[in-house]
Amino acid sequence: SPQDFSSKDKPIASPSVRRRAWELGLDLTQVRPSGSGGRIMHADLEGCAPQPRVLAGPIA
Amino acid sequence: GSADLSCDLLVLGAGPGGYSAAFRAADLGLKVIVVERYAALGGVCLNVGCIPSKALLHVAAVMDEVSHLGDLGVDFGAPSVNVDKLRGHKEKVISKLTGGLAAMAKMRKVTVVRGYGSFIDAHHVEVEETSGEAQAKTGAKKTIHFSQAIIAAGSQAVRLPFLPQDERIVDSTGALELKGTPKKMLIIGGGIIGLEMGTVYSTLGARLDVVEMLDGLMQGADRDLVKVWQKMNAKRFDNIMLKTKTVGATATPEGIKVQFEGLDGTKSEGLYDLVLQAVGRTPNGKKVAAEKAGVAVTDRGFINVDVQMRTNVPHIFAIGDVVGQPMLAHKAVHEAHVAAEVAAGVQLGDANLAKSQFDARVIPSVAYTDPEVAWVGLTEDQAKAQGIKVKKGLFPWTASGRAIANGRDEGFTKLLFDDSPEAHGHGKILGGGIVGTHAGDMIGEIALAIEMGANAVDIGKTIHPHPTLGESIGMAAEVAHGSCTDLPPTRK
Amino acid sequence: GSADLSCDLLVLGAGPGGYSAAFRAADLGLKVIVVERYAALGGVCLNVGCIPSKALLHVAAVMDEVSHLGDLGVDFGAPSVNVDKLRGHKEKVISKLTGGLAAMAKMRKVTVVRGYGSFIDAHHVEVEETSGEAQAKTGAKKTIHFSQAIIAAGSQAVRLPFLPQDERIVDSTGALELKGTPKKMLIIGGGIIGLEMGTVYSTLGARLDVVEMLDGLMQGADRDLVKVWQKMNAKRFDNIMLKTKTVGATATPEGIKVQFEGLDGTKSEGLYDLVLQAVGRTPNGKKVAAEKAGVAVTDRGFINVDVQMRTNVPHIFAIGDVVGQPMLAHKAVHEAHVAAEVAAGVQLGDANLAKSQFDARVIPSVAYTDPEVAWVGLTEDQAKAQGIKVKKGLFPWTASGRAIANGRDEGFTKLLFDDSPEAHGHGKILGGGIVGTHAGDMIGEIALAIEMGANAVDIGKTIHPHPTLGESIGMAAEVAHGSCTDLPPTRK
Ligand SMILES: Cc1cc2nc3c(=O)[nH]c(=O)nc-3n(C[C@H](O)[C@H](O)[C@H](O)COP(=O)(O)OP(=O)(O)OC[C@H]3O[C@@H](n4cnc5c(N)ncnc54)[C@H](O)[C@@H]3O)c2cc1C
Ligand SMILES: Cc1cc2nc3c(=O)[nH]c(=O)nc-3n(C[C@H](O)[C@H](O)[C@H](O)COP(=O)(O)OP(=O)(O)OC[C@H]3O[C@@H](n4cnc5c(N)ncnc54)[C@H](O)[C@@H]3O)c2cc1C
Repeated sequence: SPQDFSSKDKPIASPSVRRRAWELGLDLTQVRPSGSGGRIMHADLEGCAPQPRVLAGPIA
Repeated sequence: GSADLSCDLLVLGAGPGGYSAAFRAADLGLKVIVVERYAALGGVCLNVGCIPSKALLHVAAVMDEVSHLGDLGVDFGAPSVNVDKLRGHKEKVISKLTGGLAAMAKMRKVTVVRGYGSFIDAHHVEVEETSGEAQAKTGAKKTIHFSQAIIAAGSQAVRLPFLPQDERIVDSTGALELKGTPKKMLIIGGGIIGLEMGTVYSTLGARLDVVEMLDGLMQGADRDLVKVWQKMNAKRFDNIMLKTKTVGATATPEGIKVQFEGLDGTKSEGLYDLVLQAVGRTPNGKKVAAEKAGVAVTDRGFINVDVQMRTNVPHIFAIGDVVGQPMLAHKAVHEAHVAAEVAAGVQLGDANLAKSQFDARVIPSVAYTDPEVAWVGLTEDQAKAQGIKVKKGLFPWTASGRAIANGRDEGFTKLLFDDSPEAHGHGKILGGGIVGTHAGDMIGEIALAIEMGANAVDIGKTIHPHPTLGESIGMAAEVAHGSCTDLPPTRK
Repeated sequence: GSADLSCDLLVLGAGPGGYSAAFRAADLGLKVIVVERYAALGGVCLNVGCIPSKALLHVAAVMDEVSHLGDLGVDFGAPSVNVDKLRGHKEKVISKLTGGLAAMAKMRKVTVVRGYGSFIDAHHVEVEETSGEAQAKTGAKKTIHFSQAIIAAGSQAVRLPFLPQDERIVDSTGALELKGTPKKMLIIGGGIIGLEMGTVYSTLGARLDVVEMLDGLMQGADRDLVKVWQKMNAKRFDNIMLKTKTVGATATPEGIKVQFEGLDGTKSEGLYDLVLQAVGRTPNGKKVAAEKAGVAVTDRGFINVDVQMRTNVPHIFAIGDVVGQPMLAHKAVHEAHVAAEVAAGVQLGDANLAKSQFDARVIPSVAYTDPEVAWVGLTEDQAKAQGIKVKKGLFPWTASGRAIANGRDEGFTKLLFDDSPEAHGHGKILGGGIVGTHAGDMIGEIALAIEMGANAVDIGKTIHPHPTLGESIGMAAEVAHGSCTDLPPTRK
């Protein structure tokens, strides 16, 4: 199932930040969050270097 | 070989997955053909699923509501129910929506080819033309060439092999035909679909039995949510048979005789005017000759995909019920958009679109029973099973002014926050559930909170209007945070 | 001087503001006394406001719903309405809630002193004991010493001076008493309170006139939202008199004769069985002898406060209707928590608590009419007036499967996103509105989205369950983003 119940281990980032990160080829675990509660904000993505990133495996 | 038609993107199946993918791809500039065996677009959801069931459930909910209104000073007598007219209402709702889909397909210049589609190879589908209300084949055939394809063939109800062929034994599609109102109805399978249909028939006058192999109804939801539903609905049921298998059935003039066997070996029997099989749905993956295109299909008929909804053949995608659980329309639609975007991105050379992926953290579930039961993300049962430490905020609707004003204070709203040491007491929300009227309309806020990574302060400090049922979400967050003043103080 | 009682925190008034502040402060460890002139806690909201109005509106909504159910095949005859029983239901709802408040005050060891409170100086309040159903003074007096105080004295209905004293002329409190069902009712003032009460009386059989000085009903909400409500409710009204003043009235045996004058000078007259004055509420700031404590009160009776809810006298706070618009219970509660936290922080030396401040971005508004109208944050009218560039996403419920299934597709959901150049097309949500059934239960999601700084992708990519009315929020975001596939394509 694509539901991600274990997301507690994931960086805190909204859908649009996540989307922008993958467009930029960024790994969110490598981005330093500036938002309250450790949230990664759009501005945090600026100037980050893209990392080689693998798409996750099969989800279904 | 030569093809009769050609397109950038072929979409096989016009359910919520298929039409959403086709429309999105067309909007992005692709030439799209949709192949659908039935006359109406919309698939299971619009024609024999989500929509007709809710049209009937709404009427049932109002009827149930009215039956309590006498206590409040407004006395309606017993209603006269015209089942034909009720069925007509349901049909009107469906055709309004399917008519809308057909019109929108036209506006988008999406070509709809009516017929049964099967892959011939990795770039061709053969369509056996169908006509009429169902899927009768005319004998005519067409070949369509595609650059990319999306398989959105959906699923169908599982049929128990030992049940006899009899018009008093139906699946959800048969039940939605609403041929009459049975006195005594058996629901095989205590999942959402069976319980929704049971609600409708029981409000129309049927007494219900339900038989379920597992140890509780409405699996997937936390037991505390289900308990509230069950208490409110106990009066509909004569027997709730848990941990029990249906082992045989015979059609007799008096009714369908059904045999049960408990996991503990006890045997029993019942006689029913209507038997609804609602034991699950099976994907249609094996019915499209996917192997001819090189697409792998699992033994159970599912098609595996990656986060971009690609099958093992990179230019062929699959979405919706055919790719796996949860089999829900809103999952299909979101997957559809991803597949369409990736396909368009590849075809049009748009790198950002081509990177699209399905990345929602959570997919909400709703049982549109009365009360509704809705949940999203982590459940308490899962937290326990997975050893995830959570802080719970639970707001009982007995303290909700609106629920009391509505005479419906049986519900509650519950939120679960990350309580791991790393969260330092500010953990973000991981899941939530609501049981009560309008639960399904409000669970979206909890889904948004999860996607945004909100914590209890974020939600609790968001001002929700008073007096609403929706404010129970803010209150539940305050409970987790320890700042709720609409409940008794927590013991220190 | 010597005092009969002493406390850390005195709260003057036990409405939503007062009791929430008292409870929060007690939970944080303060010794709290609440002074309230009436027997029941809960203030306007619970006793003669939010709650009783919604208890009646709910019954009205079900009655209206039932009147359409015949078209769907379920025919209830006309109901027999027992107004005494209906009033009894409303009373039961109120006492359930006020009883709960009294119990919770006890559990928290909050002392409730019944009586009319006035400041004597900056650390003392004198309470003239009251008794009975209303606020009759017994003559007994008590003096209470406090370290800090919160003024939560609320507001009361404005009374038009030229209206005669007659029991057929009422304010909202009188209308909620539901003494009978008039044939012909006038509502003076086309705001939410008047229109809610009008809805109840019209469903019970009254024909309505409404007179409003401004150029539209339900001021504050965008006109497109109001238009939908107005179209659905046109049948309730004989006359909607806009830009019109009520200039006089005389009580006659046949009814109340009321004179109107349009802004253009045209004069007219009407005869009514019941006249509801709903022209606004005025704060009770001038009635607590605040000046004796050194607290400044404006000419109109408001008490100005800072973001920590402090008046000009730093140890005296004010919250709720008495501090300003919007006069809404949920605003009062959130302000109450801030004041209580600051007071407790100061008293207990907790620096973090003492820093608490009211910093919600938005406060939602809801008209609990049928359909409901709800809005939060920036409106389109405001955006236009202030020159703020917004991108609008509007999802009409004619495309919502659930709304159609419910037979209620008149509504729509609209979101406004920042479209300034600096937003680079990813602007945050600034506001939103919903008109339709359950609107009030769903507007909280939009408030949360605004507080979290969500943009159209955040909301649109959050999976909302299908088929719900709530998914219209996700769809509206998709419309703004250009990715909605449940509507016709946007022309390019
Ligand atoms: C009674 C009932 C109630 C439900 N209620 C809800 C609900 O409230 N909410 C919710 O989210 N989900 C609900 N569901 C589930 C929902 O209907 C499905 O998840 C959804 O329809 C899946 O969409 P899909 O596009 O994957 O497939 P489907 O809707 O199954 O559509 C597949 C389409 O493909 C066509 N097709 C298949 N094979 C071929 C072929 N070879 N050639 C041509 N055409 C083909 C089919 O005719 C069909 O139109 C309900 C289901 C049922 C049965
Ligand atoms: C008909 C109607 C419907 C409404 N519906 C809604 C709604 O749906 N949603 C919403 O958010 N708001 C609604 N409101 C507004 C809402 O009731 C007020 O915003 C809310 O009650 C304000 O709370 P408060 O604590 O500031 O003051 P109040 O509720 O006015 O409470 C003030 C309390 O202080 C007491 N008091 C005042 N002076 C003294 C004194 N000197 N000594 C002792 N006691 C004193 C009063 O008796 C009262 O109990 C409605 C109002 C009306 C009239």
